[in-house]
Amino acid sequence: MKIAVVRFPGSNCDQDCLRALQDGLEVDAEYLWHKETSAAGYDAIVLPGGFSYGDYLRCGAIAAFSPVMRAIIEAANHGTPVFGVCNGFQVLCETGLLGGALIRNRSLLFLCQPVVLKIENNSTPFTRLLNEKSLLRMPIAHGEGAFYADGSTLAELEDNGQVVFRYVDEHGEATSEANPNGSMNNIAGICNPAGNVVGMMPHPDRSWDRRLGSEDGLQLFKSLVETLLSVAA
Amino acid sequence: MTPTITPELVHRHGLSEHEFAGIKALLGREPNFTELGVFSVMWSEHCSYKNTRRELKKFPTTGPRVLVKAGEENAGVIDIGGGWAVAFKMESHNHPSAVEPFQGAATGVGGIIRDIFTMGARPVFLLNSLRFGPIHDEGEYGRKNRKLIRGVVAGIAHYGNCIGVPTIGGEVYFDESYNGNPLVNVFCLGILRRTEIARGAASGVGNAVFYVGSETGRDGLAGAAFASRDLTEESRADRPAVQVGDPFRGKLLLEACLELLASGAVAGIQDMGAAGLTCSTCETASRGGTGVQIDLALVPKREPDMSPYEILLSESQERMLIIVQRGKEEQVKRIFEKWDLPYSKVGTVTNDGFMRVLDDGSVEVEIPAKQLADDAPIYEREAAPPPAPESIDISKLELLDPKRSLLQLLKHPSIASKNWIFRQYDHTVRAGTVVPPGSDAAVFYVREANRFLAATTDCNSLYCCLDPREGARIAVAEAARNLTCSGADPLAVTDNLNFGNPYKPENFWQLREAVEGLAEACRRFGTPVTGGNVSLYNESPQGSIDPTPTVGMIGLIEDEAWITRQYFRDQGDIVFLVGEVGHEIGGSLYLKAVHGRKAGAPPRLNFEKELAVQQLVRELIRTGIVKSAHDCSEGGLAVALTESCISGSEKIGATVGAPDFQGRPDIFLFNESQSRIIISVAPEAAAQVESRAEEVGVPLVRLGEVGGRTLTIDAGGTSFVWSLDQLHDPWYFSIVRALAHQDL
Amino acid sequence: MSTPLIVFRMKLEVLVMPKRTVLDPQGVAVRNAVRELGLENVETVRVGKIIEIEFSAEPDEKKLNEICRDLLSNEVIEDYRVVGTTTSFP
Amino acid sequence: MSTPLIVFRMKLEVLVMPKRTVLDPQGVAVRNAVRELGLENVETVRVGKIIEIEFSAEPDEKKLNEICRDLLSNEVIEDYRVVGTTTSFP
Ligand SMILES: Nc1ncnc2c1ncn2[C@@H]1O[C@H](COP(=O)(O)OP(=O)(O)O)[C@@H](O)[C@H]1O
Ligand SMILES: [Mg+2]
Repeated sequence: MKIAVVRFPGSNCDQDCLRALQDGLEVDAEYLWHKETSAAGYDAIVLPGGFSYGDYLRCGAIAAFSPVMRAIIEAANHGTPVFGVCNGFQVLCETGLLGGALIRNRSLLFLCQPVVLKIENNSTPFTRLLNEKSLLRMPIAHGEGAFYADGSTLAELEDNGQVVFRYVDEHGEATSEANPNGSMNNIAGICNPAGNVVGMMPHPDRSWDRRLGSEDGLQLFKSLVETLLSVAA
Repeated sequence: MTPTITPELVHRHGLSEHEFAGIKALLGREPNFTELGVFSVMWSEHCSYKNTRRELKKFPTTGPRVLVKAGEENAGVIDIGGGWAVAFKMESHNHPSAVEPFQGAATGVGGIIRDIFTMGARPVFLLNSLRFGPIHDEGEYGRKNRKLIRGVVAGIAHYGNCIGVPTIGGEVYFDESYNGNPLVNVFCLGILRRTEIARGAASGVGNAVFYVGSETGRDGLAGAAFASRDLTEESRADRPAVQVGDPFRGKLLLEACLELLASGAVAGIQDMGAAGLTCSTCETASRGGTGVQIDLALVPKREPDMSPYEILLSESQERMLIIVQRGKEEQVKRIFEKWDLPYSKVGTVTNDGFMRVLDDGSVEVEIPAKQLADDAPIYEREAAPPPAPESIDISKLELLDPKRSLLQLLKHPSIASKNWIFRQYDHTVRAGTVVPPGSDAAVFYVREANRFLAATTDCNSLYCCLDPREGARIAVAEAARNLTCSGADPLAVTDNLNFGNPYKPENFWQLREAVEGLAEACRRFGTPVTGGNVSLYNESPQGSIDPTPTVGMIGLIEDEAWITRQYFRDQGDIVFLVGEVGHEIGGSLYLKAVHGRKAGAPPRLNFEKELAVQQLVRELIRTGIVKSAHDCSEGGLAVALTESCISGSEKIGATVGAPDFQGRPDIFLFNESQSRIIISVAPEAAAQVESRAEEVGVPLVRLGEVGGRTLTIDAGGTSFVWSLDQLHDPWYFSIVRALAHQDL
Repeated sequence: MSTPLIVFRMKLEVLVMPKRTVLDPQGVAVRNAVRELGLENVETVRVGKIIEIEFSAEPDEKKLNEICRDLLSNEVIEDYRVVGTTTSFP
Repeated sequence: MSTPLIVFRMKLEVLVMPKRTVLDPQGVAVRNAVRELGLENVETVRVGKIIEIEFSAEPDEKKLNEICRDLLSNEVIEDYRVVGTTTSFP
């Protein structure tokens, strides 16, 4: 089993993702350079956070056209699990692999703080070890993380169960106070209709180690590994 | 058309007649216009420290852990054990931030990060130390200050967040003396293997000199000279084109340089900071004992028709000079290309000791590099103490309602929560932040080295204004105390000396007093100064800023279990004050914020007492019994207790008092006597604390108990009760509310 | 049938652009991306802002200029221009 | 006297605006600030982008449109228009 962590120019959570996989789970993972034209040989692909191309123009917009993304889109369409975290989520939306878009936070400020997430869909490769409605704690760190979709896209996401994570309070309620950035329906992460492509704004790659105050993020990477093992078996 | 050299032109370059004579003697001829520009930046205060070098020599710079000393390279390097070392340094960007707060602060962050990776270290975290004028005022300055703080914070966030180095701590103070002249000091620490320190020397005659990074434009022309003048309305008008930071390029440059250094192809490396190409060429040659020859025609440029003068003095950001081992050029080019960075071979290392700059083949500049870089004239400025501050007669001080006074103090932005600021900084990237902003010191797990580091910046400039020597000593003590409270052993210091115009004798006196105070304290704490920065000419229309010798200190936490935070944790825990109740009210924030007086003698620091208190707290932490530790600083005991109650993720009350105290309650609550730490321990551990304190002869006061939904303090017989919400609201929202509404 | 209410609406656009002498890192990144995508003849790109403002009554011109200079743009690094609306976004 | 070199330069501006249906928090913030500063008659503000592009040769129109649609704007949240240059920034 081998997992790729893509490096775009300006990615800055590439190392955090790689370590979550290598140190947190001891699985085989390596960087995949943005200029590569093939994603063959990888069982799953992680698009890390950061500021690909400086977030210039729009977050993720320029990275969406990089050579490696063409290969990843094809792999995703063939069912390879693809996981976009933060900037990686923005890239996935820009490529159209995921619906909607991420716009400026309601406060107009970059926000770095812990959040509570509720699992709304535990059938994706990244959430299958978790119980539906269970709560996870991890940080966000973004300036443009407000999820937006037009009415029909939003309805479709909700109806198909494509909302994977929602911002909630301590009691699991999706209140407006628990919504850090103004995301529609408190959406923190979604998947494609097939469920193999998942994007989320919060950072599991910063909550996989006890020292960081939460290990909840590790559950998502563990789920992926579990999924890959069960496919292989 | 190059201008002819006239006395007027020399003067406009900030060079004295005497200095110009020195230049002619050194060259054996008149300099041309470009050379005059080169001398003017290299011999500016900013690059040469001509007015402060003598003073800086007073710092202790050696120690068993020091691998690279202050002044040797771009940043000092300290051994942290296990084969690992850290490079760290603080630098100011005050003047650029006054003119354009966003870009000024952003390029400050970019600059200090380059200083660190130039050493071969991977930058792992940032701190920032900021000063602004008041932000709650209605008037002209209030608006300006709000605009400045919004811009500065956004600028630091912009660069740090984008390049992916977490900003994990810092400090912010507000005082009228910074109206229109904010201080923006940024600190960066990087990690490297102790055997892999990179050097900024042009070694190996015949080696190629490469330029890599952004194209050179007309930005920040002669910014070093700009930083070496008073900031006046006129200087704002004739300011250089503003430097714009590009953290994206900065990130590519960082990764490319670290990859390059790991490849073994680099003989020397130097960032282009202040005085750009000029400084980097002559400094590398000087360090290498060699010469450097470059041709400006080969320099990548952003704008057409730039003159040699402009190219050499440009301060465009995100550029590096790299001396490449012979035969490794192709390897180096491949790495630059991989990272999509513009680069060019611009010259070679020579053996004649000259900095020689050609303009498309013809010699434009020819100056002995060593003399240019290191032999700027050195001055001893006149020093004279300012009038002594007004003294305080406590018996004449009106006794105001202490209950209200505490709320007023909590609302003062120097004390209020800085959440509006640090939420904008990515402090969790790199997955190493163990104690985020909001406790006494930040704690970071350096995964590469499997080490926990603590870091803090400190300076109470109110004390320094009233007594710069005492204020400086306290700045060091407080930094060490913050580290101690988080469970660390202090290791080393970087400092940033922010002062007014050194030609004013009282400013120079303040600087000297402060340096001597820092030096003495660093000796006493065994924390050598490994580098720093000087920023002079910090003047606003109302006069010089308060002297601000900012201290950045790092410490090491040997065992993860020792990591300690400032907030109370469990109901029923016993609260102790390690140290005495204290009485000194001079220079306190209480006097300033509540009584409107900046007066009195600041508290006195007694080193023996301070060291004993810190030693005891570190020792208790290591026995595993200490649940929280918090130092008493601005606002005294009452503010420290409040913070222990409300700064954690869960608020918890306390009931405390000192039965033996007799006197005014405001003195009890708000005095700022030094050498005091509040700790909490489980009830069963209380006796151990008491007996150990007695054994080592450290005064200890059993203050009371954690628990409940109020903070209740008995101050000399009168009891004061605040609900936790009542305390939390002004403290948490003061800065948020001041800045929530956009104004001009 | 009711007569339609006539509502005064005036639309202005404030165009803000980084000064030519100032580095525009965003412009550089966009230029490189556009070239990669096949428009090799792109020489320079600059990225600025449009602020579209609708008024319900004629604004005070002096005030408007002040706001453009101090709030909507940053004279240290940007130039601005006010134009009657030239675009017709929905 | 040498004849001046004639250099082909063509300037386009791509104007990108958030769709009316998309919440534009920046527009709202600017509107509030402008009102507070004394232009009370401001009804709505939207903040968009101008991308000024200079070509050294006529660009391929199809390609250009593709790039405007796919890279320079995001049709989920934005509308765009290409105009010959209308502004005259230095
Ligand atoms: N306040 C100070 N204390 C100790 N060393 C200092 C201080 N200020 C400057 N230095 C040292 O002087 C040297 C040159 O200053 P530096 O700030 O590196 O110049 P540059 O801005 O060109 O990088 C550095 O090694 C720096 O650490
Ligand atoms: Mg330097």
